[in-house]
Amino acid sequence: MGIKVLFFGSVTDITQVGELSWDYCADTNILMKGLLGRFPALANKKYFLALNQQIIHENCQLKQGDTVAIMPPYSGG
Amino acid sequence: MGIKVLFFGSVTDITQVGELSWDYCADTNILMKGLLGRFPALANKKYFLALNQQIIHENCQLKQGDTVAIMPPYSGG
Amino acid sequence: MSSKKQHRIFFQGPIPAQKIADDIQKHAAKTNIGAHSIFLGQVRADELNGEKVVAIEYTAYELMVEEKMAVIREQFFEKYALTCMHIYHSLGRVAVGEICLFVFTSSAHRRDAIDACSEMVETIKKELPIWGKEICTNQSTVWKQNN
Amino acid sequence: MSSKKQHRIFFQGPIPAQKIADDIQKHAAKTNIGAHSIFLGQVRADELNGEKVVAIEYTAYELMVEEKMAVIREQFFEKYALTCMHIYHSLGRVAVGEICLFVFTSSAHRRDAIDACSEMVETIKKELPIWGKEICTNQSTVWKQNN
Repeated sequence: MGIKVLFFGSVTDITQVGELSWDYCADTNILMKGLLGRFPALANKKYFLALNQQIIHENCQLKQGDTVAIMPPYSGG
Repeated sequence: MGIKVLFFGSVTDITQVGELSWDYCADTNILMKGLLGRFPALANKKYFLALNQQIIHENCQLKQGDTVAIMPPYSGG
Repeated sequence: MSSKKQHRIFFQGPIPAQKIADDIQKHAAKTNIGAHSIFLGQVRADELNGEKVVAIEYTAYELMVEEKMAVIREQFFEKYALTCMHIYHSLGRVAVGEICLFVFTSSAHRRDAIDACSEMVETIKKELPIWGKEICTNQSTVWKQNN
Repeated sequence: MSSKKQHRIFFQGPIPAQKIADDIQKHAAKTNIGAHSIFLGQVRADELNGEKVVAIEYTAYELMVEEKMAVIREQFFEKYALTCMHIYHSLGRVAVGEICLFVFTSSAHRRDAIDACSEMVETIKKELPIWGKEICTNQSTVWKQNN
């Protein structure tokens, strides 16, 4: 199953896709390292992470099938 | 011309009319004395006075054609 | 005051929901607006001495309301960056469930519209010579009191 | 959260004024309501780098919005004595002058509806994963930033 990665807002200007499947990795730090390798411009972005729709502020363990979202600051309303 | 006296809200339960013409008198204290003579139940009411649409807090001189309104606390909205 | 346009705020009977929609729609052309704030007062089926309220009948010192509103409008446009402000208050009978007050403020940024609308509702209740008489099922009446 | 009814807040395209009227009208039957507070967000013709904004295109992390809103709703009903609360946010393209956000709170007494509506607007802007992309006359785009 791996990890489902979602991109939103201005982050999609970098990734060009809204969603991708990523090989399973143990935690979100490892995941972000991989994503930064693939999308180096992400390093200059301000973004938050959500793991299964919950905002996370530190490194979190991942399990198969988890969803991680990379989200720039919100601008609804 | 005299003085035009207006009654509003629950005050009209006492006066039974919304408006009456009153003989000219020199100031609002004299006017109210006269009105209390005619409508004694006013003495137990809480009310404000407006002279020509302006709230007044103390005795005011009157001139011919002035309008004095006797108004209980507002309850609009 | 005399130089100010008098804005009539009174509306005979209940304010229809359709009027609110129409007024909102009219503002689509004002493309500098980013926020609308609306307050609606609705007549509530309170119970008074065991009797249900079925309607409120509103009366007002209309001339004084208009003069006061002209001053209040000016103060609000000085205090808040409003694009526009519309206020309607019913006169006469408004049944339970119907709208008796419609305050509508618009601005470029949300805080002006929201804060002005909220303050205007308080101002209307406190400053405008309007009186409501609650009419109950058994036709008994009680003069409304604001808090 | 799982036991809570999920309230869908998304609305495809602009929110019509008629929907607002219809929603107000529906509340006439709730005779314990005394006050409605409504906030409407309208797309503003801002100027960005000399180009006029003609529309905003909204996208959202819909599943997360729904889960968050379920929690937020619960918090608001605990904090304020609300009779009801309805929230709609546009997805997709909303042109200048059109409505993209509709917050509608109702209560017996005015402060609950007014304060809840005001706080909800701030909460939506701050807490919900929704993004707006401003589209200009020359088709250039700028991701919106909230303040």
